Amino acid sequence: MTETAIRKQKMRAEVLRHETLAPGIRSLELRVPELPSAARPGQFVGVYTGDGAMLLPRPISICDSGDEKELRLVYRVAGKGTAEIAGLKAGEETQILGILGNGYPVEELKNKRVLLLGGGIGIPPMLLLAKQLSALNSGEEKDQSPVITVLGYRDAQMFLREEFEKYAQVFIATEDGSVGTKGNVLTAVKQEGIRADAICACGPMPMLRAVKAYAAQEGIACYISLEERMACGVGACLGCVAKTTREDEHSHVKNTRICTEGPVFNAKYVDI
Amino acid sequence: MTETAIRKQKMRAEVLRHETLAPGIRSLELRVPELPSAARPGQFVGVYTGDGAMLLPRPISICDSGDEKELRLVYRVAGKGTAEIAGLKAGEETQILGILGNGYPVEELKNKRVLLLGGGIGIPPMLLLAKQLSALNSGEEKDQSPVITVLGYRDAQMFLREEFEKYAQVFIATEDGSVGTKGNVLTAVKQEGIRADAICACGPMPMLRAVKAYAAQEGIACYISLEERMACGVGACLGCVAKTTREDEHSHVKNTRICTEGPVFNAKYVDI
Amino acid sequence: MNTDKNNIENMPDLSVEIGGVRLQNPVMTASGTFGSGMEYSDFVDLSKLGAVVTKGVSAVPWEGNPTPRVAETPSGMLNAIGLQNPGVEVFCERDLAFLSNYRTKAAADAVGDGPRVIVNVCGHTVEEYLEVVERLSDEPVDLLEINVSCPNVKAGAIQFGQNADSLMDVTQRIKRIAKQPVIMKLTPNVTDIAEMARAAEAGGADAVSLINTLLGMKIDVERRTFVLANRTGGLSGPAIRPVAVRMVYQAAQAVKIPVIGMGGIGSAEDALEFILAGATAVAVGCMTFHEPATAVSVIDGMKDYMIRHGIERISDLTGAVR
Amino acid sequence: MNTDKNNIENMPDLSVEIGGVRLQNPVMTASGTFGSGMEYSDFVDLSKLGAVVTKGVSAVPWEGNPTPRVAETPSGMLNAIGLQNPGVEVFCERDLAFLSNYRTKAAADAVGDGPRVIVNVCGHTVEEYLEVVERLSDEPVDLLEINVSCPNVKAGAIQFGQNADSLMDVTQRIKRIAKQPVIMKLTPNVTDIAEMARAAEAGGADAVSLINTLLGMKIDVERRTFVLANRTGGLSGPAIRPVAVRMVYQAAQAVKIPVIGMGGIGSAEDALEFILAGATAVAVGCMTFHEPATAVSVIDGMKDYMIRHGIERISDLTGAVR
Ligand SMILES: Cc1cc2nc3c(=O)[nH]c(=O)nc-3n(C[C@H](O)[C@H](O)[C@H](O)COP(=O)(O)OP(=O)(O)OC[C@H]3O[C@@H](n4cnc5c(N)ncnc54)[C@H](O)[C@@H]3O)c2cc1C
Ligand SMILES: Cc1cc2nc3c(=O)[nH]c(=O)nc-3n(C[C@H](O)[C@H](O)[C@H](O)COP(=O)(O)OP(=O)(O)OC[C@H]3O[C@@H](n4cnc5c(N)ncnc54)[C@H](O)[C@@H]3O)c2cc1C
Ligand SMILES: Cc1cc2nc3c(=O)[nH]c(=O)nc-3n(C[C@H](O)[C@H](O)[C@H](O)COP(=O)(O)O)c2cc1C
Ligand SMILES: Cc1cc2nc3c(=O)[nH]c(=O)nc-3n(C[C@H](O)[C@H](O)[C@H](O)COP(=O)(O)O)c2cc1C
Ligand code: FES
Ligand code: FES
Repeated sequence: MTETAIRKQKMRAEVLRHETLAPGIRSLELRVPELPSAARPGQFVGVYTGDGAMLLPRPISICDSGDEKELRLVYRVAGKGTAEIAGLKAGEETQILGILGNGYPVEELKNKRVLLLGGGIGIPPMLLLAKQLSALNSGEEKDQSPVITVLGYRDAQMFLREEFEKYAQVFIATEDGSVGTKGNVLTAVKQEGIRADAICACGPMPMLRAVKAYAAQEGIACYISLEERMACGVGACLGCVAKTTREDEHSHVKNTRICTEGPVFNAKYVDI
Repeated sequence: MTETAIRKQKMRAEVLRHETLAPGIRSLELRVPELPSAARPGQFVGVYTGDGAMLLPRPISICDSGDEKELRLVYRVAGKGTAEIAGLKAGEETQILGILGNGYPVEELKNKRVLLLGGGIGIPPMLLLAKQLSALNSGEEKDQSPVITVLGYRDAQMFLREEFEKYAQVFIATEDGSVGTKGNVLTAVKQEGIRADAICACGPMPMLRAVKAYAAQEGIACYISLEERMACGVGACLGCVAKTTREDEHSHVKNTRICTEGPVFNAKYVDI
Repeated sequence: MNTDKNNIENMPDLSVEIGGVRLQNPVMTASGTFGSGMEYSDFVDLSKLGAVVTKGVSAVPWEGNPTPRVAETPSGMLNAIGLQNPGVEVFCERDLAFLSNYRTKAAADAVGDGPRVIVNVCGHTVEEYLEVVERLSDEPVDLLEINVSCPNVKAGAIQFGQNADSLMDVTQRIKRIAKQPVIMKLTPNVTDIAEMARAAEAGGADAVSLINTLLGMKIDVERRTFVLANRTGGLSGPAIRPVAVRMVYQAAQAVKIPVIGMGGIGSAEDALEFILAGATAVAVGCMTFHEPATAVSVIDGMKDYMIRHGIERISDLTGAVR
Repeated sequence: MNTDKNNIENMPDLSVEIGGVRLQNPVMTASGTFGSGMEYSDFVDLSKLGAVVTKGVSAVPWEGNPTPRVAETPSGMLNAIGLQNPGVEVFCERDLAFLSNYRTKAAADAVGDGPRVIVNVCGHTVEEYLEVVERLSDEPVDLLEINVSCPNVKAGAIQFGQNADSLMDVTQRIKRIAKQPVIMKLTPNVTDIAEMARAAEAGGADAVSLINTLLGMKIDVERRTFVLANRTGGLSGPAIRPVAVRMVYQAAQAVKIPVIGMGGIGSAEDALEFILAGATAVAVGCMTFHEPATAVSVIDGMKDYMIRHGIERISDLTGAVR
């Protein structure tokens, strides 16, 4: 075995920009000189904190990926690790592990009428997906099959909304009804009578369960991104499994690794 | 008991300047808004690292103390903690515990011919001592009883030398003989025929043992600053004891707390 | 509902009872990390604490171990102090006198109970424990904590705590003569902590406290020596908190007497982990070295938590997660 | 002197021997933290390792525990994977086949021994262990590591490792049928680790490895639940290193067979602590999650240390601090 086999590593990343989008929601733009490959929507990286007491990388989805090895992550300050990460300043360095996970099946979705559903902190990964789908769809289909996005927020403290409007038709749902439909993303889908050939969703578990049920009922393809506590992020520790509806190739039991076989799954094969 | 009883605390400190004086030797100037009192030479502070895995404060002597609640620490990058501290930049904040320990008996040394011996990283605390002694000694005595300092370095990579020259007559000893006397501080004392009424010393243990023996032989007062691993820094954990030649007031065994009864001791009462 | 909430905001009830003694709140200092309170009285208002637990006290002065006695480890520290102490006589005259002032003053000012005084007792033999316990009979001491778990003293001590039979025996003999309620302090260096807690209960203990330190070692690879002169030392700090919480949970499931939990507590959240796992009270140990005001901020944070979650009595949270 | 130094610089001898098997260097991966090597082969060159130790393998596929299975703790982590694995059949076909490539390749390229393959074996009953051991007899496996110390599986397993008699018994029964040398993996959740090491030796073990994880627990105080679905989990990482070094020291003093040390190793310095305390080899566990290249940098750092200190054979350092 030679060094050439090494395709992934823990990488240095330079902070280009770091700003607050809404209360507790931060946008972190990184330049990653050794980025091994282009990012697919739905993939994630592990972000390390600078604190020696916190060993594990924090899984954060890729929200956007520009040229020149740039990555953008949008995250919620949820606990100690993200609070530590939130203190990074432009010009400083951090370390990330990646790129991890599989991502949404963008090629399969080409020229389909795709509905993107993002709830809360599940919104960020949808941005790169909207961008790539929109770029992929060619002239005519673009108008006939626009990328439709429904974004669900708690209240009027929205984030990333304008950026979605560049690539997609955008609907809003808020829990308190202050903007758009009062309710969750599915309330908006039903109220607006949105129809699609496929759904891609990311958000809290109750939303994903409802979306899975809705897609099954409508008989359309549905891809959802799952979350679980992770240790290694690369498939080695078996920390992050999801129950599957059939025995999978790797585990030979009905458990699949979210960090490796996921985080994006065809909803019908996971038991959530 | 009321809040007024609280006289010490863990304090915020702002980094004013942080620079390298010699390879591995850093000078850290801090502004400490809540500094409880003026610093005495030989006293120290506990410096915390920003890393959550390192719980204990690093004891560092006060090298200088200006007006307006400023402290200067000069330290050697010795391990993980000091390496972390070395990364602090001007404008950033850190936390310190203090002011800790007793310090040299400056008042008792007034108008005496005092010899200050600093070896290696034992040099920094001698600076504030030289400054205060020099300020204390009045006109005539100042000339008759100058503060004499012998600084011992490994080689020509010296630090703080010029600053001592403001307050004291300075002799140099280097282990490799590249500057001043070849040997240690005592070699220089003997070679230069320096005589004094009292000695104040700080440096590695072999040097302190030799200085203690020399002072005993010469029959002069001798104050030495001891080092030991510390946990609390305030006298509570009994981690940092030194053997004494008599039972001390606090322990009722022949152990005395370096952080509280010291770090400066009359050499004749400690068993080193 | 609103009035309820207001009541709680005015004063959530933090008081707890151990061996019939009421503590104004469940937060103590862990033995050996707070001297006898004197040293930290410059930093924190002792009268706010639930109790001050003193450094271990023996019948005669103990020298302790040679230095180095402490070493830092990842998110923790090792210590091998070896129970240095001036002996029970000096302790009564000086340290107890100092602590009593806080009780007298609290009573006079009618500001609450003031901190309870818990004396940690150590010895090489059962007889030595008994001597200290007897000497403290008529002193202003609220509770006794018997350290049968110090890993840093060669003879005796920890062996009592690593064998259920001898633990029960020493507990019984102490209980027979003790005037104050007795807390047995357990070592985590055992296969089955529940068995030890049961042995203490069977011996008549009024409470158990745990955990003492985990036996550890650090080696200086550059000098090729042990870092501690004693070779081994006791590991404490946040590093061991998950072990401590687990053991408190297991002990609380095993006995009916109150459990006092400790091991790496640095915040109210940490302390609540122990209480939810089954502890009636908690102690802050070496995190005081990291931040002298830790114990006080644990109390304040606990109060905030209770208000936020609408909890009237802290004792309602004891063992609430099962 | 100069020539000596040059020799060392050219190649300090890192090789060690365990149960008659020569390892090119003393650094392995700890079971369960490296899959079967496949996952990390994107990150590190497996052929540099002393050995790859696989995730625990049982006779039939195991589902493992419900999630959450992992939680971070100060300078450590808890896991309660519950030994999920696809069973020994799939393991032989897929994982062993993958690992064998490295041996074949190393031999072909004549670049050294390549990594040894150590299979970690688990079971609920002695019979289940025996079944796996038997199945592996003719597979390309260099050594067996018997996990009698997993704290996360309800039935059996750890109980073998917490009782000296049953540990000796299971060791004997495995040794009777094993074709490969046998390493017994010990749990730290015992009162006396030396006794356990002696029991394994008495049962005929070729080596012991330690420590497996310390049983721990974490509680989510906001939700008032256990963080892990399994309630308790195994604590690993730098947090436990002082406990692990101490136990390796005690075990090495107690037995003549080689000791493999692990627990929180993240650097060459950490690894050398274990070796100086008495370990013949070491394993890197969850620090690989922090930095996938940890094991390789431990090897490199060890080499540097040997050159710097003029040490020809790493085995000269085993137990050098006493
Ligand atoms: C595949 C994937 C993609 C994600 N993408 C995003 C994203 O784009 N933006 C975003 O804000 N969040 C995202 N999350 C959630 C994010 O990982 C957690 O909010 C974060 O790890 C919390 O870390 P903390 O240290 O602040 O919280 P703490 O609670 O202090 O963390 C303690 C430990 O638990 C883990 N943890 C806590 N919450 C979660 C969680 N919800 N999921 C997984 N691990 C958790 C942490 O990683 C850490 O190991 C994603 C999670 C996964 C699994
Ligand atoms: C009263 C006193 C005054 C001091 N003044 C100075 C000074 O002015 N300048 C200076 O450079 N150094 C001074 N030292 C030494 C300084 O404290 C250590 O060099 C420093 O703690 C090393 O920390 P580290 O994390 O880099 O090393 P590490 O070896 O990683 O530290 C590990 C642990 O050991 C402790 N430790 C390591 N070496 C020492 C030591 N020599 N003395 C005490 N504790 C140690 C650390 O504080 C820490 O808790 C003083 C020590 C004492 C006791
Ligand atoms: C420096 C030090 C000294 C200690 N001395 C004693 C003691 O005298 N008696 C005792 O029962 N426990 C002693 N302990 C143990 C603590 O009381 C406590 O049980 C342990 O440190 C775990 O708590 P922590 O992690 O919060 O420190 C000592 C601990 C430390 C760190
Ligand atoms: C996620 C995880 C899974 C583990 N699985 C196993 C296992 O299957 N078999 C085993 O013997 N030990 C297992 N262990 C224990 C490790 O091999 C090792 O003994 C322990 O983690 C201490 O080393 P560390 O602190 O370097 O991680 C596991 C540890 C972790 C963190
Ligand atoms: S996080 Fe380790 S397998 Fe997914
Ligand atoms: S460091 Fe605690 S008594 Fe000195």
